[in-house]
Amino acid sequence: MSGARRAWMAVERFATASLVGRLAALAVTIAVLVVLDRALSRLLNPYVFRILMLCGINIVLAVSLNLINGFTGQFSIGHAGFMAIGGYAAAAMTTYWGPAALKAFAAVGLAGGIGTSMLFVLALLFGGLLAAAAGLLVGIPSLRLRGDYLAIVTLGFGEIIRVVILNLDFLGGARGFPGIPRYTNFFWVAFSGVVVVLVVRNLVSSAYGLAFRMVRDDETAAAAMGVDTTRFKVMAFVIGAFFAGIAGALFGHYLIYLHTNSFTFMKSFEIVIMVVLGGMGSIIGSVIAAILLTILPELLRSVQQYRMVFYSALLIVLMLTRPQGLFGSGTPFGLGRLWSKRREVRRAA
Amino acid sequence: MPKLVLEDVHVHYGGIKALKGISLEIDAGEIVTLIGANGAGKTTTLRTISGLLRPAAGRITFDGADLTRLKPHEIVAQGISHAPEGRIVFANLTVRENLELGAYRRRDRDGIRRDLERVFTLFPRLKERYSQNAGTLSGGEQQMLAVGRALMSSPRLLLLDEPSLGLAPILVRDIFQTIREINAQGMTVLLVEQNAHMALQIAARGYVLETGQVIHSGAAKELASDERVKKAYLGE
Amino acid sequence: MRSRFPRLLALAAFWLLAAVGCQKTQDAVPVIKVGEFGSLTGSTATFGISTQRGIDMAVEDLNAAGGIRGRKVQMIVEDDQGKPEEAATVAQKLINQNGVVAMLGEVASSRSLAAAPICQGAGIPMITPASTNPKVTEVGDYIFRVCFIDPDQGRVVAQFAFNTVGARTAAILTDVKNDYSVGLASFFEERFVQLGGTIATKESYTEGDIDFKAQLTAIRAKKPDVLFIPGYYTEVGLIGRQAQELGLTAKLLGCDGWDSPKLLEIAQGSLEGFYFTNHYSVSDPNPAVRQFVERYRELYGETPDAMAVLGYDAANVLFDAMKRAPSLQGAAIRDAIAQTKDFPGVTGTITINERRDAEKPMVVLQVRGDSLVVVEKIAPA
Amino acid sequence: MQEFAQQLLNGLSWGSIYALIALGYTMVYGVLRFINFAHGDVYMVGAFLAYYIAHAVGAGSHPSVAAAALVLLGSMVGCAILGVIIERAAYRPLRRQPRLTVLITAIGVSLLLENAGQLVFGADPKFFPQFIPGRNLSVGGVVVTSHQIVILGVSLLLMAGLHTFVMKTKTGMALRAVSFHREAASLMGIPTDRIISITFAVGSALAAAAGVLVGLSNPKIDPLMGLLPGLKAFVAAVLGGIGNIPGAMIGGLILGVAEVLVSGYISSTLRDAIAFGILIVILLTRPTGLLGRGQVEKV
Amino acid sequence: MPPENGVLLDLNDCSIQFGGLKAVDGFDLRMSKGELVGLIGPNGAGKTTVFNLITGVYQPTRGEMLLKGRRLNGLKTHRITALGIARTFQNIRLFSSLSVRDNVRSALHIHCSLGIWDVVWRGKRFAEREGWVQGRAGELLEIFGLAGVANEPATSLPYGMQRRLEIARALGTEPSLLLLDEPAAGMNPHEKRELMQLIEWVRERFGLTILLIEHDMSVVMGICRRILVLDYGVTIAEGSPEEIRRHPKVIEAYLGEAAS
Repeated sequence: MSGARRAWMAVERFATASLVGRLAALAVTIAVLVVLDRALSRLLNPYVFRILMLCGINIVLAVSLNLINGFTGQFSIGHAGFMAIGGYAAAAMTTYWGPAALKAFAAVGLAGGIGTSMLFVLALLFGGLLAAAAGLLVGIPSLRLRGDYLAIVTLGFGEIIRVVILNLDFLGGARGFPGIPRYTNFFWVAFSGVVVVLVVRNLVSSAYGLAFRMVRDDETAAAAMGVDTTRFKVMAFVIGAFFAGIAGALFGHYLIYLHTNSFTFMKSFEIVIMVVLGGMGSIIGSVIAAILLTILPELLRSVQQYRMVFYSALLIVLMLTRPQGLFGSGTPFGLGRLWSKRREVRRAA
Repeated sequence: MPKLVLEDVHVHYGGIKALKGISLEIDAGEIVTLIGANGAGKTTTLRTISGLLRPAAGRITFDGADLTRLKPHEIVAQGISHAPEGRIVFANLTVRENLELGAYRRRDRDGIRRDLERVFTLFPRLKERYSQNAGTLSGGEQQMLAVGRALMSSPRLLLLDEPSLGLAPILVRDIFQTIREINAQGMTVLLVEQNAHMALQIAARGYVLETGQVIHSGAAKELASDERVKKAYLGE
Repeated sequence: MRSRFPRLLALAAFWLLAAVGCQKTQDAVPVIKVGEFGSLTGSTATFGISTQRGIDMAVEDLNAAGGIRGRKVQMIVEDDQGKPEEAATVAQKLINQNGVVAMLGEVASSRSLAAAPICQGAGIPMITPASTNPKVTEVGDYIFRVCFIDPDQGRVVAQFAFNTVGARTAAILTDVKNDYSVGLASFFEERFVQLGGTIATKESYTEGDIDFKAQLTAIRAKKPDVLFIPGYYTEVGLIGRQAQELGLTAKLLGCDGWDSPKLLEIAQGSLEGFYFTNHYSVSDPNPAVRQFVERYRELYGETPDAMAVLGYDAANVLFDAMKRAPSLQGAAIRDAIAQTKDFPGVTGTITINERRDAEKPMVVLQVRGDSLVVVEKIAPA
Repeated sequence: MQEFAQQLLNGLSWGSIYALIALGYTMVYGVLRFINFAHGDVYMVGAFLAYYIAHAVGAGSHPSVAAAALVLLGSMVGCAILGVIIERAAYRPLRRQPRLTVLITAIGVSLLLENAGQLVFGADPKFFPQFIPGRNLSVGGVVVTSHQIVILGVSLLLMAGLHTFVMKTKTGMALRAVSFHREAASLMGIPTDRIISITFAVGSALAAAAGVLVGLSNPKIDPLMGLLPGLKAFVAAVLGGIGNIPGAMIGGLILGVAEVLVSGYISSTLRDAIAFGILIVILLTRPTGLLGRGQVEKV
Repeated sequence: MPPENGVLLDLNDCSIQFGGLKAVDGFDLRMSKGELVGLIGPNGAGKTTVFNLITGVYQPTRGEMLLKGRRLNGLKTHRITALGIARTFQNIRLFSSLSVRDNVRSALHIHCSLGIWDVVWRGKRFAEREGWVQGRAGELLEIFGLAGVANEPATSLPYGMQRRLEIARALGTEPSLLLLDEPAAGMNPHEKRELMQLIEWVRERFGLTILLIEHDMSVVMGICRRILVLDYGVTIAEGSPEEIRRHPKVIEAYLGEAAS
């Protein structure tokens, strides 16, 4: 374990040491992911592959929400709203401007795969940025509200976003938005997953980004340490929303059809459940919970109509037996807390 | 025969050991005081007696009955009443309702009326404010209400947590005078006070707590003249 | 000790389920697997359930008659909970996990639109019983439907309103979250205005609403000749009653979404004399219809609604094509479905046109007491 | 004017349903400080219980006041028991956990009730029997239905009853004490756990009543019917000042009227948005709600 | 009165009301550089409120607050911290989910002067600042004898150590003025003696000016040259420990009549 850890740290040091190292790391990551992309999409059963993709998208959602809920201690249950904005914005971009953009790219020699990749990157960023703008808007109430109140406001924002989209004709309204090009592949999902995990980790582990966790633990004390709590709360919302937007864009370009029914508050709940089940403030927890909760309903298909009953019952049982989530809180990366409760119990006895 | 007995009581809050083996005894009819700095475990001791906290180890008995596993409302039924720190009167209820709640477990209407009269004799101010919301009372009046309310359950042991907290000096004297009166009527009192001077003046015996342990105990007079106690808690 | 037991229990339950799920049944003659997905739970489950019942009956018929070239057909049904992304996932599962050779799709166009690209991509033909959005079959050459499409029905209702009812002003009450309703409303409006009528007001509601008094009060103030409600019976029944309570004078007009035995039960006489278009009439003396309705009542204790009939027809069109197809390869079945011509369905004679939509007659029904009476029959355009 | 009066009436009868549900939210929030997300589903169960009871006693075919009262009471009692069971099984073990944890559990309970409901009751909607005949009364062009009168009457009666219970009885007094400070209340000898159970019972019974009344006037019930009204009722509770009983009533009525006016005069697409719009505005300008009192945070 | 030019903190007629209650009324305080002033008074007298005013948690309803001549009124807490005021809290407010080391690092946040991009990108600038923070945190942990427990969760430390950590954390922001709110609460005499030495020592070593709220007379009297007594939001006495000990008002309001 420690050997692997040391090796990883060495790799990381190399990767961050210089621009060359960084580019090398990037190149290796891309190469690995491209190979995986080719291999997995061929080797895996398309159904299994689809679940894998959904896991990836859910990871992006859960980890980004964890920044808001877990690390910064804000309480948002409107993540599906940000996801919707990102999804629709990106879809509108590739659908309406895509052909023109591709032509323009081709004109400067960026034809084929490179052109579409460029377009998709732009669409992802566009979706992310619009969602981030909405995050800014939603983040502002967080300055005045906390806890349940903030939760219900974010939920309300999510619903309002849905109603607005429903009324926008160029986004298809109630009929949905069909005909989105299928740009999402394993590479983009995995890449986004890697990026969101790295970004959140880099943020919360640095002395500067410690501020997120300080705000969560004790806002007054954080301010007394010189943390601009306003800024960090809003920042958490903006960054969280940005990645939710990206997840939405990936989702839309995978399903190649968008409908507001995919972004109800039940979707938001699902993401919150992933974060809480994984453990607030645990990145690895969010990742594992996202995978678990994506696969679980699929496994439960064998019990047919009992499936959602099982799912909800299991959720309750899990919360009752492990209320702090699978990975507790506090350590963003460690697995150490997995069994902490049992140890504590033993010590107390 | 001693009324309340704590034997080697340990209490943990989360990971912190708040009480590390407190043992004390209170005899019927006496005032006993717990003194010590903030965080020494005085309030924790009271909260453990009244069942708000559960000891990790040790035993609490009252007139021979084991209290250790009882819930707060069951302990009230045993005859122990606790006026908590910070008063905590029900601000959204009237003075009358606050006092009635004090007698929540009782069914003897006549007895309740008698006790109400007794409280009004002790605190005439409360009678004047009978139908006001408790939240509109001044700090001193709220303290009176808290003590009066605690008396309404007709307890055999009264736990008082910092009754002088935040009160003007003149009111502090009044409160202590009242405690003395209540005691003179036969009530056993366990008093937690930061104002060690006053506490040791009215108490028969005292325990000095420090970081969750009893470090001194004895007659109040002796403690008041103890050099270490003087230095640490009496500002001399 | 206290915390461990429930966890173990959950774990045990989990593995048990997983084990059950992995079991496979094996028969001597391999069955032909056909997939079906629909909303068996969720807010539109009633339609999914009806469809499934209709399909079940068709499968029963087929297997009783010896199946397809001696092989029985097994339907594998998945619930999409009314979510588009779930529809896509279950379609993928049915194709790749269960190996279905063809698919019967969703009622709601939004779910069909989400799942259609997967069927198209995998080369598995899909027939949707009731998705009326024209975009559904535009997804690709493997996607078919056995119902008419929104523009046709919207136009028919508008013409009926203008010509037969003699309406000059109309109000529309749309279910905004329902693609079907929004689509019909816009085609109705287009045609009605084209004919020279005016739209007095457009109001809306949302699927699942139960109180429509606000909208109806607003409509009442405009005094339109007719009120067109392109919605599902679940809401229409309530709307009818509340309209009557409020003393609305406009004649109510509807579409195939109204068709359900429960409509009149909910409406409590409030829809008396009003009209809606449909695929068929329950009281049609045609023996095929009579037989279907009788059997359905016997099996499920109620009169079939439009979705049940369409499910039955969709399955039969598919099975007919499978029988005709030279093999059970996707492309073969696709070609066979595309060649469907004058297929005698319960909802009329079905011909699949070059847009892969069904061409078939439409009826206008009028509510008269406890029964629905055919007042007009419109042949395919 | 006539139209406006009609809309106002529509809004009031619709709002009193919200008010009844909101009361349960506000009471539970008062004693436990958490949003019982499953409350809307209790309302759903209430409607279904009434449906089955009504069929069992034949209230649909032979309408009578006695049968109607039986349906209402039966459903209220059933839901009171359900509420107590939910609290015992799912919330009580988590008393000392962060509120977020309890909230997630509440969402779990909500999902469980919805999914179990779809399994037990069937996923397709059921149609409530008419055990009170529908009659219309026209007052200057404003139509008043017998159902509206029943809704307004029963909910006013229940609210008055609740008010008396909370303000005049010993248990009500204990309830107020528990919601002010649970620990201090336990020091009075109040069995706080039992009071919390009673709160859940009463709140759930009111939700059941709302379910019955809704079924009566808008007779379509399905297992997901509690989802949105539940949320809206929470908004109503916040609007009135959460934890405040008269506030919940007023909040419910205001929300009902606002929704009806918005869908009547602007567009019903904005109906759901308006609820949340009001919520956001209220929370930002007056977070304690219309009747709530603020609490100063101690540093 | 200390000389005008050496004034670090200058509070003039500061008042604040909560509802109708005057929590602090007409509070004046001038502290010169390097001073260690004690603030005592009964519970609820308004001592902590004074701290909350200085640190911008509350805004005064009247009066002016100056640090090195710069107005503090209207500034938010984090700005005031940046200007050089740090505090500890009455009931220790460590970041409970952070380790001891991270609690110290949390105070160094203010010196990071990084943008979000630097942190995400982890470039040269980041490495440089983060390296500095690591070093500085290590130093502080070392100085305060916390190096051995650096990776423990902060709230698992014994009480006395938590207090020490809180002071170490406050010093991480590199203040010129340190506000200590009842640092000796919950300490045994031995720990108190250590604390007194620690306070004296950090004042020397970091060139600090300290304002101290304390209940424990032995501590206040032991280290403060000047003491203010607050009662009901009003300063009722000011002077040397000796003067305070004998001041009749103080005896009545606070020390108790038996002091005679």
